[in-house]
Amino acid sequence: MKDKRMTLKEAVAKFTWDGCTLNIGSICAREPMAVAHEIIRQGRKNITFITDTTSDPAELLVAAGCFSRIEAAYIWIGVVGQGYNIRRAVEEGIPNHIEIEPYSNYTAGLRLMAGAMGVPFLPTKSLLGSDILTYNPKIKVIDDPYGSGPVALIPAANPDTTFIHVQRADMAGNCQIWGMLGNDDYAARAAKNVVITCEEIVPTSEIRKIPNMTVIPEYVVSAVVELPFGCHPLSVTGCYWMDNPFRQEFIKASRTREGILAWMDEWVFGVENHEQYLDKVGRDRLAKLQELEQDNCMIPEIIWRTREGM
Amino acid sequence: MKDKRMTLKEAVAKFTWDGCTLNIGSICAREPMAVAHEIIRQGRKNITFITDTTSDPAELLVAAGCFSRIEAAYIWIGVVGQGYNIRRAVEEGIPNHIEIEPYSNYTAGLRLMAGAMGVPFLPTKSLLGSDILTYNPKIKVIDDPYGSGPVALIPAANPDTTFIHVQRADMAGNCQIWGMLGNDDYAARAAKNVVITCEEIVPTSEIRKIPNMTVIPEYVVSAVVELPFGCHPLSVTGCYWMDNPFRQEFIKASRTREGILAWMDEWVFGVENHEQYLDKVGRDRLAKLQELEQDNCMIPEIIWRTREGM
Amino acid sequence: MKKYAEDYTISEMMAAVCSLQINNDDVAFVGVGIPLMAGAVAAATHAPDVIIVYEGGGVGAKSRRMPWTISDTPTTDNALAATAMHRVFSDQQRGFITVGIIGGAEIDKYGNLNTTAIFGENGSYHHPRVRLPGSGGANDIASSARRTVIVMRLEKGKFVNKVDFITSPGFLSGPGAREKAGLLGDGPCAVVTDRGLFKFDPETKEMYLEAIYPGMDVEQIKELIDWDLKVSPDLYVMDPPTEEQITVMRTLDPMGTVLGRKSLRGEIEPFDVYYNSLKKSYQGRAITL
Amino acid sequence: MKKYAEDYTISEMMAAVCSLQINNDDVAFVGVGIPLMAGAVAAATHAPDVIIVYEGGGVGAKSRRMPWTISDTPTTDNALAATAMHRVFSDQQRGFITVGIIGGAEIDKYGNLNTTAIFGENGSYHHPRVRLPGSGGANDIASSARRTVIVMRLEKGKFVNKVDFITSPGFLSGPGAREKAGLLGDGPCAVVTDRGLFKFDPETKEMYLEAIYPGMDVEQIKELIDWDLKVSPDLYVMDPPTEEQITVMRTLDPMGTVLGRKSLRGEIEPFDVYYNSLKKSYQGRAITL
Repeated sequence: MKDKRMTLKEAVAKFTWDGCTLNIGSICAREPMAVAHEIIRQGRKNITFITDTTSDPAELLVAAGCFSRIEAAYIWIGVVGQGYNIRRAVEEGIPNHIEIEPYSNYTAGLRLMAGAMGVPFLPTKSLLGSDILTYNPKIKVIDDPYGSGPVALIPAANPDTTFIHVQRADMAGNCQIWGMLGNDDYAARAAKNVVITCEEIVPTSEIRKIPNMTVIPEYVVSAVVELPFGCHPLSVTGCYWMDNPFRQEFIKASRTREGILAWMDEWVFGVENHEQYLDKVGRDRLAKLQELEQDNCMIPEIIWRTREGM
Repeated sequence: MKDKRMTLKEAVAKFTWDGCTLNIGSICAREPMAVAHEIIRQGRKNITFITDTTSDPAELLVAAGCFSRIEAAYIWIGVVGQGYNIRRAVEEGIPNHIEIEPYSNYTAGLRLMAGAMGVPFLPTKSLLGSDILTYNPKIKVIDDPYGSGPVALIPAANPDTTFIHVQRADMAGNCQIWGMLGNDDYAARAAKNVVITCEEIVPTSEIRKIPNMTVIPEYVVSAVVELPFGCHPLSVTGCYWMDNPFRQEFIKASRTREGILAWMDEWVFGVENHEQYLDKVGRDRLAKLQELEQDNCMIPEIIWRTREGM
Repeated sequence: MKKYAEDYTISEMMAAVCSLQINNDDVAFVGVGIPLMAGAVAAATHAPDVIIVYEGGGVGAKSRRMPWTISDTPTTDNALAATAMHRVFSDQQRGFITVGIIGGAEIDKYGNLNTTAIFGENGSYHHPRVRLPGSGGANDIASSARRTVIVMRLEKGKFVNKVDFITSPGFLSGPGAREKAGLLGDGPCAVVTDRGLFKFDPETKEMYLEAIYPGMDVEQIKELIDWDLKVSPDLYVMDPPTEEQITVMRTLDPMGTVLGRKSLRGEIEPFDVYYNSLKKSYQGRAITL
Repeated sequence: MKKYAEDYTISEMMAAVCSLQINNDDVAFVGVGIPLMAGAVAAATHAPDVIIVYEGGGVGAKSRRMPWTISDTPTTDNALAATAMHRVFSDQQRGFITVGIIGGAEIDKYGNLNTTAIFGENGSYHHPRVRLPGSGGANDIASSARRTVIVMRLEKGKFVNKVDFITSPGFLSGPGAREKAGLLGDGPCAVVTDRGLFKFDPETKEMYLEAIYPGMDVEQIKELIDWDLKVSPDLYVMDPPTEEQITVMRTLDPMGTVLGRKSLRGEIEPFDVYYNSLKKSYQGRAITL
């Protein structure tokens, strides 16, 4: 079995580059903020970001000037406020203008699904009659040869790299995910390089106890990074709940360009790595977030057995 | 929560009819032989059978003259012998000629997937250059508008009814499946009526312990039938292993038309229902099959917990 | 007998009205904000059997806590299923989702919604005056859910003759246009605002005023709308939220996170207040599985 | 040093030769019969890291028992993943499956396989002389696996100039034809028979004899083949199975279920013999997870 473990710094250095196409998996839960921090620390530019719906990590990467183009359905901060950074980029070109190729959540998923299935496109009855078609020239509407009328063809996407955060993986990259999956099953298979970040690396024997929970098999995975609390201030099912006061500070800072630059100086450039970031957030605070999640949901224990006790 | 429980007799009476299009889920493991027996006892005719790969149940339904047409990738008895009944029907018209519309396993799955997704077709690079295209006029080959060359379009299938056997379901039809899934996730969503047969009906609270294991949600399910050992002589992951000596007898009987008629008289018409069939097989024998499976695999216990012990 | 609340916010009234658009036998897709709350209230009051589906892949969760988005961790607490985003949208395209509830920023009389960008006078899609979040799943819901309910505030300049960008299709250009475009769902059936409830004429597909909230005025409403609004001959004044509905909302959302009681005022709660408030709200709400 | 077996069947030889077509870094799709055994032997001997994928959805199982089909319960014992059939075939179409191993009933010199029907003299697809099982997943494997290995017995009338029905594409009509048809995989790389091993000329795409089994005769082989068979100038005699390979096969398949030692003779084992034989084989094989 291959050992694909590396540090986040190594994985970002190896699997991202200026001008690459990038996906970061999941939405709100399991969206790895730590990955955004490291990409910013490594100063990547001109990235095309391919996703469905995205929240805090994308806002920060936009503010840092890493993106030149976003192909997505929804770019915003949910729950606690709005997307000041994406607004500033699109409306005022600060720090740089970003072109947005519009999709819906389903069709953003379908392009990853097509990419994952090895087909050039997938058909849908979404988008018909809308202006998403007007401003997305890639999507063709054809007359269904089977007679159902117009059908939109969503072309495949195969991003250079995707980062997907999961609860647990083994060192070869077999990943088990609890809670909603977003489009991660297909996002992993669509990308040319797949970096798994996870709360915990477990022995393969743990994975084998419940193979139906494996969403991503090792044969699609390039690297595995153990990254506990890698989604703070966002949440991970069964692990920790959202840190909304932290997010509110982030959004408050985002209201002005000066504010977000100062915020990045403190929280991104002011620390060397994720460990230092967590120390700065405070281990007590992280423990309380863990408690808030686990008051409601913990990853269950799987008692695997046979009659012979194999 | 809706109570969709009924007996197998009621479910077959309500959800099958002469001339219907029928699917029976899974392959070899979780292929519900008891459903075939009841359809035969109720004397259904002229059924179009839609599947991917099928084994013993289809052989028996062919022998009983229930089918007039099969749309499938593979119709045979695996492991222990060959498909004498399907051969007799196609080669000699005994008991009736059956027309077979050819597919491959993947494309048989894609038509159910298209049906399940509510789209008229799905594209693939399978089948190109083969005679499956020659003898399946439904499949159109188009030139990919995105430039990848020829692509085969597999039109959607929406069978009138599917029967899917699972390890456990609640009374509303939320189904959890262990082991390989075949195409059952999409087969359930493609069909107009879905009858779940299961080893055990469990309280919904059991389902809620591990929602990621739910393959089929209640909103696609029409009826739920508790049917322990419903796949004998085939296997169910974590429940019981194959009864190959029984299958060998079945195949031996299938070598001649007289043989299989006598076999049906004994094993299908000679019992009134599945309970009587199981008594006739022998409870000791069933317990041993259970043991053979569970020496290797049992459905794990899920210890669900929270810090607060909710 | 129903007891009506006396102290309630307009957001709570909107959530209450919206919740009543959900029936007990619905399979409901709910979007962020008031729709999320409407789903939670419906499930906790008049529609205990409703199956709430969240875009991230959560189906039929039963939680002591309120989802704040369509994909956070409560969306799968004790759920019937936890699956993928593409899966629940495929299920919708197949027809299994009976109602979808979505928000909007700009709407026209045919119920076409814009949540992508307000172009402004010399603006364009790529250089708009105001960039908005985009579709999210709203386009898919508006395209394929059997019926859709729209929730938005009635402000001047938002109920317009022509939206800058049709993010989510209503009846497009009028009768027959959805069918011609190839859309699967039946389109919008109601618009829940902060002043009244709107419905759509079955013949002309035009939005009309069906009912107003207590204390609201029809003429004021008409002034806020760019087109010549038709009013139902049977216009009525709606009931306020019930005490039960308000209790559910405030238990589930003690800090006003979803309905915006605090975030609108820009207050940041200290972490310990946040932690204690959530701990307390969990204790106050037992779930029977 | 390798110890070669002295007592082995020709099916065991075929399984051994076939297993050597699988490399340690392969992700391998194996079909029913000898391919199943070849996968199991490879994993237990020279290719411990190979990931065997079964069509039903099992990935990387580690079991004390032998799968008898591509979808029975051992295919997911202690597996790395247990998923859907469409999922593993999509993974193959995406290029993740490096080798596929399939059987056939009729083959031509370009490696096109027929497992659908032998038409016979006045027969046709709908009224054939012999109906066969059909493609199963073989067409998909032959279309999209990066390379394919074919396993079939060399009998007169089976290695033909033109197959009645191309179930699974080889090189179709010759050089360039797969690319023109739009197929993704590179096509067949070897044919394992009961007399020798065949490969395909990289230029002409024609099947040629690469090696023969101990005691086999080239002229006899040529007589069984309808076209003018080319023979490698470097033709060699292959080694018999090793003792290790044979031990693995007989432990995993004590009743000869997969390799047909008994079913070919039409014997039916009494249930208690079956039960005891399986119990014993489980005890004889400990798995380290």
